[in-house]
Amino acid sequence: MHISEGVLSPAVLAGGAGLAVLGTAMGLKKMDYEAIPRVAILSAAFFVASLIHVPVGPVGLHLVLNGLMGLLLGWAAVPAILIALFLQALLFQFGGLTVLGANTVIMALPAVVCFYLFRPLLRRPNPASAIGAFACGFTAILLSGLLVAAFLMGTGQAFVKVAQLAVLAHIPVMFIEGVITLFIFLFLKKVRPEMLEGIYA
Amino acid sequence: MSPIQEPFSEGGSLLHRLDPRGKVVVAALFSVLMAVATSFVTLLGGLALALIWLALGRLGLKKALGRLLLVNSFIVFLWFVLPFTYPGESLVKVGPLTASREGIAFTGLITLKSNTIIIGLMALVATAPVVTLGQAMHSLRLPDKLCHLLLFTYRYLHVFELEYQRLSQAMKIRGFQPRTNIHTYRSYAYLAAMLLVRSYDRADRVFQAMVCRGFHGVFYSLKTFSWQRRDSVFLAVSLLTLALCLYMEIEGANLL
Amino acid sequence: MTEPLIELRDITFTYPGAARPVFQDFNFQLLPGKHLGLVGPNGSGKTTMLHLIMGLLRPQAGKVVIFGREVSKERNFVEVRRQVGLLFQNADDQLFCPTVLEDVAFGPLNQGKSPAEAVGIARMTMLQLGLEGFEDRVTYKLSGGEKKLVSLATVLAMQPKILLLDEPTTGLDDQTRRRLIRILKDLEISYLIVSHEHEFLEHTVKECCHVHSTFCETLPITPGGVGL
Amino acid sequence: MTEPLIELRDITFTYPGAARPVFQDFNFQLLPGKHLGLVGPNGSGKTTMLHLIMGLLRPQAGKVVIFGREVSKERNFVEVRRQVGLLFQNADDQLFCPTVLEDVAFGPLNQGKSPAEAVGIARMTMLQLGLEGFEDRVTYKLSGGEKKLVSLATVLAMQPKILLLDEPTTGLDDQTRRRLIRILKDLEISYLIVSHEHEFLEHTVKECCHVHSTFCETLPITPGGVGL
Ligand SMILES: Nc1ncnc2c1ncn2[C@@H]1O[C@H](COP(=O)(O)OP(=O)(O)OP(=O)(O)O)[C@@H](O)[C@H]1O
Ligand SMILES: Nc1ncnc2c1ncn2[C@@H]1O[C@H](COP(=O)(O)OP(=O)(O)OP(=O)(O)O)[C@@H](O)[C@H]1O
Ligand SMILES: [Mg+2]
Ligand SMILES: [Mg+2]
Repeated sequence: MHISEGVLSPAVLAGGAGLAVLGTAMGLKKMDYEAIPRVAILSAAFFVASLIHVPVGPVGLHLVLNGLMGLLLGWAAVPAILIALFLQALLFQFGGLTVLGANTVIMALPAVVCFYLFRPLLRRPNPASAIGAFACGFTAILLSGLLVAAFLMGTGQAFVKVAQLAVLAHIPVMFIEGVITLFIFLFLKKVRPEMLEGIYA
Repeated sequence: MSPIQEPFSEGGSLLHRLDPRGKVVVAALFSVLMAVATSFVTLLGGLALALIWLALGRLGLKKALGRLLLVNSFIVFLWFVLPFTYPGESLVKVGPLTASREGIAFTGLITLKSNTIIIGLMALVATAPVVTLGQAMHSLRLPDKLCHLLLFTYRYLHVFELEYQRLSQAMKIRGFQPRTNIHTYRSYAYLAAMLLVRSYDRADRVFQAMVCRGFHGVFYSLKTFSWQRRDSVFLAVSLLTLALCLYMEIEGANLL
Repeated sequence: MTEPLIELRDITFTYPGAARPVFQDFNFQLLPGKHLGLVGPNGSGKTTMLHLIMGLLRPQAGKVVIFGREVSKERNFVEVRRQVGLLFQNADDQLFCPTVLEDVAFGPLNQGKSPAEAVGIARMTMLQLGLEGFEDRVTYKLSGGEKKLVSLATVLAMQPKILLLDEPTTGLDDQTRRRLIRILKDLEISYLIVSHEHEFLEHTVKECCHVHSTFCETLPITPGGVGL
Repeated sequence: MTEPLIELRDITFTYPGAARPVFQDFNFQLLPGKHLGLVGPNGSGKTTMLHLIMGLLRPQAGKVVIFGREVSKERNFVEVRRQVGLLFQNADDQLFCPTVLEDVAFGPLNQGKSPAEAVGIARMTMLQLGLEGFEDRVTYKLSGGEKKLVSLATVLAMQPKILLLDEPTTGLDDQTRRRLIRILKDLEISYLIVSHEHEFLEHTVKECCHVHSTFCETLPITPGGVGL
C-alpha cells in the first residue's frame, strides 16, 4: 500500500528518506556496472507483473511481489524498488517525491529481510522450500503492513486507528501474495532454477 | 489500451519547453515545503502556484482531475477514519460515530496538502518524458548507476507490457475468466513467472549485445541541456514564490 | 443457402490513436466446411480481423455474427471463444504454463471440466498431434517447432468448431512445416489460415481470401501463384 | 590460398547441462569478400555458431581463428568484437539506450572515440541507412522495421570488417525487407546471414552453408530451392 503525499510528519518523512538513501547506497554498492541491465530488466518485469489484478471476492488487488524481488535480487531490490516507485509517481501520480523514501522503505525493507530469512530455505527439498516460498510472500506483506502502521503511528497519535485498519487491510493480501509467490517459485524451480540461485546477493 | 503512458509529457507549452533540471529542482523544493507546511494559508498559496503551473502547461483540467480522483483512494480511506477518531469538539454525528471539528480540519489539511503536491508534480515533473528526466537527473549529479537503472527499467517496461498483454489475451481466448479460486491464482502466478523468466533471459541477451558493442563497464551520456533565459526567469520566480510561502508558513499564525 | 459460420458485416475498425481505419464497411464470410486462406500485404489487417472475430478487439461499427448469432458483449464472446480456437502468430505468446500437459489442459479446465477429464482430453489431443511423451517437458525449453505444435494442441484441446491460424509457419523448418500440413489435412473442422507462404497454402486450402480495407475477395488458389 | 577471415577448427560445444553436443569436431570457414548464407533446421546451431565466433560462448574443444589469429581469451575477443559486428535476431535486445542517437553512438564511444566523434560517426551511419531525422526518437517507440534498421546502424557504426546477421528478416514487411536487401548490396564488407527465407538469401548471397553438427556444407544458391 502506498502512503500518499501530505500524510506523514516531516520527521517521519526525513527518517524514511534517510533509511531509503542508506539502503539504496548499499544496493548500488553491491551492484557493479555490469549488473545494471540485469537488475533493471528484471525490475521492469516486476513492475509489469504488479499491474496484474487478482480478484478476491468482489474486489481486485494488484500484486506486490516484493518478497520475491528480495529473493531474486537481494540488496539490489532496494534501488530497483525505489526506481519502480519513482516511475509509478511519474506515470500514474501514485505516491510522490517526499514520501518516496518512506514508501521505498515500506516495500524494500521486507524484501531484504525476506532475502536473508528465506533464501536458505529455498535450497532445501520440496516441502521445506515450498513452505519457505509461501512464507516469503506472506511475511513480506506482513512486514510492509507493519511498516505502514509504524510510519503512521510515528506521525501522531491521531493515526492509531488508521494504522490498525491499514494492517487489517493487508491480511487478505498476505495470503494471496503467499499463494502467488509459492506458485511462481514452483514455476521458476521447474523452468529456470538458475534464477533462484540469486543474481546479486 | 496501454496503462504505461506519459499523457502529460507531450505538449508545446512554455512549461514543456523549460529545462527539466530547473523543473526537477523546483518540484523537489515545492514538494518538501508543502509536505512540512502546517497552515492552510501556506497550502492555499502553494495550491495557487501549482494551479498556475498547471495552466501554463495547458494540461487540461479534465485529464488532471481524472488523475487526481484515481490517486486519492488513500485520502478517501482517511476521511472514513480520521474525523471520527481525532479528539476534539464534536461536530456531526453519523450513526454511532461522531466527527470532531479538529478531525475534519486535520483531514482537510492533509487532503489539501496531498493534492497540492500531486498537482505540482504533475505540472513540473510529468511534463518531461521519463527519458529526459533520467538524463536530467544524471546531469544533476544523482548517482550514475541509479540514473542508468531508471533508463534501462523504463526502456524494458514497454517490452514487457506488450508481452503481458499478449499473454493475457492468450489466456482469454482459452476461456480463462478470473474468479476467486486457486486456478485463477495459479494461472496469474504462471503469467507473472513467465514474464520473469523471459526477462531473465532477455537480460542475458541484452548484456551480450552490449558486450558485442564494446561495453566495458562505463556508460556515456550524450545528452546536453541548454539553460536559457526563460529557465533562469522560471527558477527565480519560483524560488521567490516559494520563499514567500515559507515566510507565510513561519509567520502564518501572526498573519491570521 | 447454408448459414455462414463466421460473418463480419460492415465492420469499421480504427486502432485508438491511429490516423486511418484498418477496416471500413468491411464484409467477410466463412461458410461451413470451408478451408480458407487469408492473404494480403503486411499491415492489411489480417491479424486485426482474427482479433475482431475473437472479441479481443471491438469494432466501432458493424456486426460480428458467429454461428448465426450476433455477438457484441464480452459475455457472448466468452461463448464464442469456446467454439473458435485462435493460434497466435508467436507460439511464445500462447504458452505460459510450466509443463506441456498443464498448458494443454488449461483450456478444458476453464471450460469447467474436472482435472481428470481435462488431463484425459489433453493426453488425447497430444496423441493426435504425435506429441506423446511431451507431457512433462518444460514448455519454455521446447524448440520453435515443438512450441508451435504444442500451441496447436492447446487450441485443439478446447475442441473448437472453427480454427483460426495466424501465420502458423513463420520460423518453422521444412520438417515441422510438413508435419503441420499433415495435421491440418486430418482435421475435420473448418479453418482459416493467414499466411504469406503460397506453397503452404496450396497444400492446406482450396480458396484464398484477399484482404482489403473495405472488402475481401475470395479466389480459388492456383499452383504457382495466388489467383489474381 | 587466401587466408579465411573466420575459421572454426574442430570445435566441440555442448550447452551446460545439455544431453548432447550442438557441435562435434565442427569446421567452418568464411573467406574474404564472401557473402554467405547460413541455413539449417531449427536447433541445428546457427545462432550458437555466431555466438562462438563472437566469444559469447566458449567451445569445450577446438579453435576459433579470426583474421588468422587464434582467439581464446576474453581479452582477445574484445579485439574481435571491434571488427566483427553481430546483428541479433531480436532488435529489442540490441537497442537498450534511451534515444536512437545514443544507441548508435554507444559502440564508437566504447571504442574510445570522443563524444563529438562518436556523434559524427553515428550521424553518418544513420544517413547511409536513410535514417536521418531519427536521432532524438525514443527507441521503444519505433516500429518493428525501424528498430531493425536502427539495430543495423548500431552495428555498422562500429565500422566492422565482417557482419554477422541472425535472421534479419523475421517480422519485417516487404518494404523494409527490400530496403534491407538494398543496404546489404551496397555494403563493401563480408557478411554472413542466417535465414530461413530462401528468397531473401537469393537476393543477398551467392552461396549457402548448410549447418550440421559436425560439418558445414557450402553450396551455390539456386533459384527456387536451396541447392541440395
Ligand atoms: N496495437 C496497434 N495499435 C495501432 N495500430 C496497430 C496496432 N496493431 C496493428 N496496427 C496497425 O493496423 C494495421 C493492420 O495490422 P495487422 O497486424 O492486422 O496487419 P496484418 O495484416 O496482420 O499484417 P502482418 O502480415 O504484418 O501480420 C497496420 O497498419 C498496423 O500498423
Ligand atoms: N541457452 C541454452 N541452453 C541449452 N541449450 C540451448 C541453449 N540455447 C540453445 N540451445 C540448444 O542448442 C541447440 C542449437 O540452438 P541454436 O539456437 O543455435 O539453433 P538455431 O540453428 O539458431 O535454431 P533457430 O533456427 O531456431 O534459430 C538447440 O537444440 C537448442 O535447443
Ligand atoms: Mg499479422
Ligand atoms: Mg537461431
